[in-house]
Amino acid sequence: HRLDPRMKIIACFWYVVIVFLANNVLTNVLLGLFLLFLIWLSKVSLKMYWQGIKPLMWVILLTAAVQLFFSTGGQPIWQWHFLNITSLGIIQSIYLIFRFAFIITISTVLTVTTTTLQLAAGIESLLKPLSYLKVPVSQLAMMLSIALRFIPTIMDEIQTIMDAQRARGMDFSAGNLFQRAKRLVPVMIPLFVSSFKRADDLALAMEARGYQPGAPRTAYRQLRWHMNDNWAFLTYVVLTVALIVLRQI
Amino acid sequence: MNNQQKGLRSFIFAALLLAITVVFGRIFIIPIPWTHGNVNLCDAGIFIAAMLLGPAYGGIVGGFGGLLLDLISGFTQYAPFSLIAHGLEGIISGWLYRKTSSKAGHWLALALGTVVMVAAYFVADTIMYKIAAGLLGIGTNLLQGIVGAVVAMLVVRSLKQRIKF
Amino acid sequence: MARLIDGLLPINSGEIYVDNIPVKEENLHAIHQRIGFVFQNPDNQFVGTTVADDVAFGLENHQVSHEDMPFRIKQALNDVDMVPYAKKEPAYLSGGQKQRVAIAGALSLRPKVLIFDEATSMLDPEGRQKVLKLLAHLKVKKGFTILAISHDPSEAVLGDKVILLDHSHLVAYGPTNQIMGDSELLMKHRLGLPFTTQLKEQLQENGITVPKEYQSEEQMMTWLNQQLSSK
Amino acid sequence: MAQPAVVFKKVAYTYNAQTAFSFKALQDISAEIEKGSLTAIIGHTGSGKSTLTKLVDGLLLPDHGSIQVGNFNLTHESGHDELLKLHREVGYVFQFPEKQLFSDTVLQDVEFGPLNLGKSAKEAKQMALVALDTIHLPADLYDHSPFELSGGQMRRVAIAGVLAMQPQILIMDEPTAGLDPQGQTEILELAHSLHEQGTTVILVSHQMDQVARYADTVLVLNHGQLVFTGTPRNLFSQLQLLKQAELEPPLATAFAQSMADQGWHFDHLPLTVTDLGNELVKQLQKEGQHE
Repeated sequence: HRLDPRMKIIACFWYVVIVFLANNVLTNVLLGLFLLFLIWLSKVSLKMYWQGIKPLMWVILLTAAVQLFFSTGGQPIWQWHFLNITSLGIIQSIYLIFRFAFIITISTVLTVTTTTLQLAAGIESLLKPLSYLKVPVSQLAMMLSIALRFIPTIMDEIQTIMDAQRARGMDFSAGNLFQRAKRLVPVMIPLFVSSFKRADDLALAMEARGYQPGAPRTAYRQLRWHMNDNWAFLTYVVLTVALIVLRQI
Repeated sequence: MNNQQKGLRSFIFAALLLAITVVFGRIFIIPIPWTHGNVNLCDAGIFIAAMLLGPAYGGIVGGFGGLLLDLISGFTQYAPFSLIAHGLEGIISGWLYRKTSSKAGHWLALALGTVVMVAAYFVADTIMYKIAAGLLGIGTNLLQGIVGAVVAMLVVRSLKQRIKF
Repeated sequence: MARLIDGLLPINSGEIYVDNIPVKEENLHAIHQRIGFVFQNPDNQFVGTTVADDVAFGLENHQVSHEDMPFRIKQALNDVDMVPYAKKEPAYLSGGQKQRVAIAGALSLRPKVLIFDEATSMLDPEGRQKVLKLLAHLKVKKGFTILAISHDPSEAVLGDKVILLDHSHLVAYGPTNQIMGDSELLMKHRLGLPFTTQLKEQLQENGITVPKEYQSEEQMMTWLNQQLSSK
Repeated sequence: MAQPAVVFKKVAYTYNAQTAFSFKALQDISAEIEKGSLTAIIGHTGSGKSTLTKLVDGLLLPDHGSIQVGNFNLTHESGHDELLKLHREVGYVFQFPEKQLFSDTVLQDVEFGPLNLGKSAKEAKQMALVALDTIHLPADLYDHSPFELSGGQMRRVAIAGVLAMQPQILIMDEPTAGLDPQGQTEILELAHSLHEQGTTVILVSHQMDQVARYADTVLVLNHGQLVFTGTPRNLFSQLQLLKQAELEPPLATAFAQSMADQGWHFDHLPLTVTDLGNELVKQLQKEGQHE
């Protein structure tokens, strides 16, 4: 997947939207095949995708079960008090499982083929039209970029503070949900205090290097829209049209 | 320090809170006994941002924190919904928090922020899947919001004396 | 004081000129361009997500065109010997490497004056040595005016001139060998003594007369050799 | 032979084992740290110093081998409860420890450790007061927010937070980093006096002058391997070994070495300025008497 991150983000959401067009066997098969094609392109093992679905398995099954027992219509097959299973219910819950699987997998395709950095650049670029609504997009983008830059630093910092408090006898894994959450307070306070100091330092350093919020800036990184992106776009148009036609059958 | 410099500092502090919110969502994950689910503390980060920096930055930290968290964790399908759900959470709690100085009022601000977030996810799940999935999400989302609010209140109480704007 | 020079703090009274430009609100952009600032904490001045992006940050602020950037970034990284790291993220760099990137960021804007605000105090000895070597190189080979703030006497002796501040007053200003050899002055202002000055203190206590001005280790050794042979 | 406080037996530790980023931080370390000693652990950045000390406090568990700390025997199977007890025996002062302060007052922060150990409020306060007394903080600051103190004071309060737990073994990871010369001396003198009162002190440092002056034993790590154990005097006479471990000798030693290269004679290389000064005085005066 060597596409422009913008195309990838659009493609991902486009797919999520067209998943709702699927209402019969053919459309589901078509979506499934297309997804398999993308998985093949991504050159990432199927196991990785299964990892994405696994943690949500129980939500999927529970939702499908509710769908199965409570839907009406079609041939009744089994009935007990208010619970009943109908042929339509079975089909609908199978489609529902597919819908979950498709949506989760396409989102995994995006994350495994794109670095966070590219994603952020893509988001920034997709936000650009908002500047016509007087939204300070370039400042938002700067915030996103600083946040991404400091995520690893903050992870390290939390690790160190937690180690230090553990060495002072703190036990982070004891107690119920609320007690455990409260035990994180001695980690959070030093973290916020040092982040505030960090903000102070960074503000000074950025000012010294000529940063003025809202002032025009040039860009070092620029995204390029390639021919491949056009082809991908076209593929999606074809896929969408095919789905609309097939759902009539 | 002049006003412009203070503005820049708040702006960068907000960016760091955004990073913190994402990290909280990734590493402060507490499993809930009796279910297979867990809650994370990203809401604590959002509430703290909303309380310290107000509705605008609260909304940005919430919205983009939720968005980035979903992108990094591989829940891309939720990303646009998180932008709205957590964004509204930050805006509403930040806005109401500034309206009052009473303790009850502050709790109410966070409570309403939580309710809006939970409602937004309910709508999202219902649109994407079925109403059943939406109902299933209410429990964990609500719990996560409440835990986040409690932690945020504790942290902000002592931070207020130390962080001067 | 360094922050006043770069206009990062407002001046209460008096005037400061940098390159004949008065430091005032309306000139700040020009001042920032003429002064490269390197701060103490390597992590709190690294803005970009990668080394190249970080160097680009200043260029973007000063609206250098997109086409000119790659060359200027490469040149600046070359000056600090960090070209192979251009695509690295800061999490993979040591403190000393981050400081060198900060210096590259300053150099890319082609400043006249470089200010180092305790830029080595958080580094390990290896990183510190590299930064100090680079500093000397920039002064001698590239002709920069360098202002280095430090509380480490072993760094203070590297300069040509020393300004000694205590409790916001200027207490001494003069050539390095005069100030850094004056153990009385340094002790009075709660500063550590450079190594050779410490050694001379030790000798003096034992009744050996020593010259008053500061000597580098080499000078001291020559002097000791003379002492020995003259006896 | 005094009883050892810590014994490493064939210890190995790898970060991120089984991933692409795995990194062997320590390999096959066997060593003893004597009870009541002031032992310095030195090595260039990334040599495994901090990993070694984290193992002593059970913050990391070894992949292979075992570490005996007092009555505890730590292996990769050591349990959670055992580690909680270990934290009572071992105090760990992290680098920039002032970054872990969080309470509203100095006293509360220092009480945090004892309270975690299950002490009563009264006992905890007593322990905190003793620790604060050790670090010579003026008593009128006890009720202040720790964030109002100077950098050096904050550092000392954070150290008091560890001392309040009355550890048998105290680990200090570069405790002087970022302090001015005066603050550095204060901290080192504190470490020295604790050592004299019988605490085993483990000092991680990259400042050789400190090591030469304060430590009685040195462990040198290089790329995760132990390359030297012995006295500072012994270590700093082996310039070749230092160079291999990418370490600089103390200033006085280096200075004396270059003088020796120019024909001066030293019976053994001096470690501190005082040593060197005395030696030079002796030689200069001796030469004088010959005339």
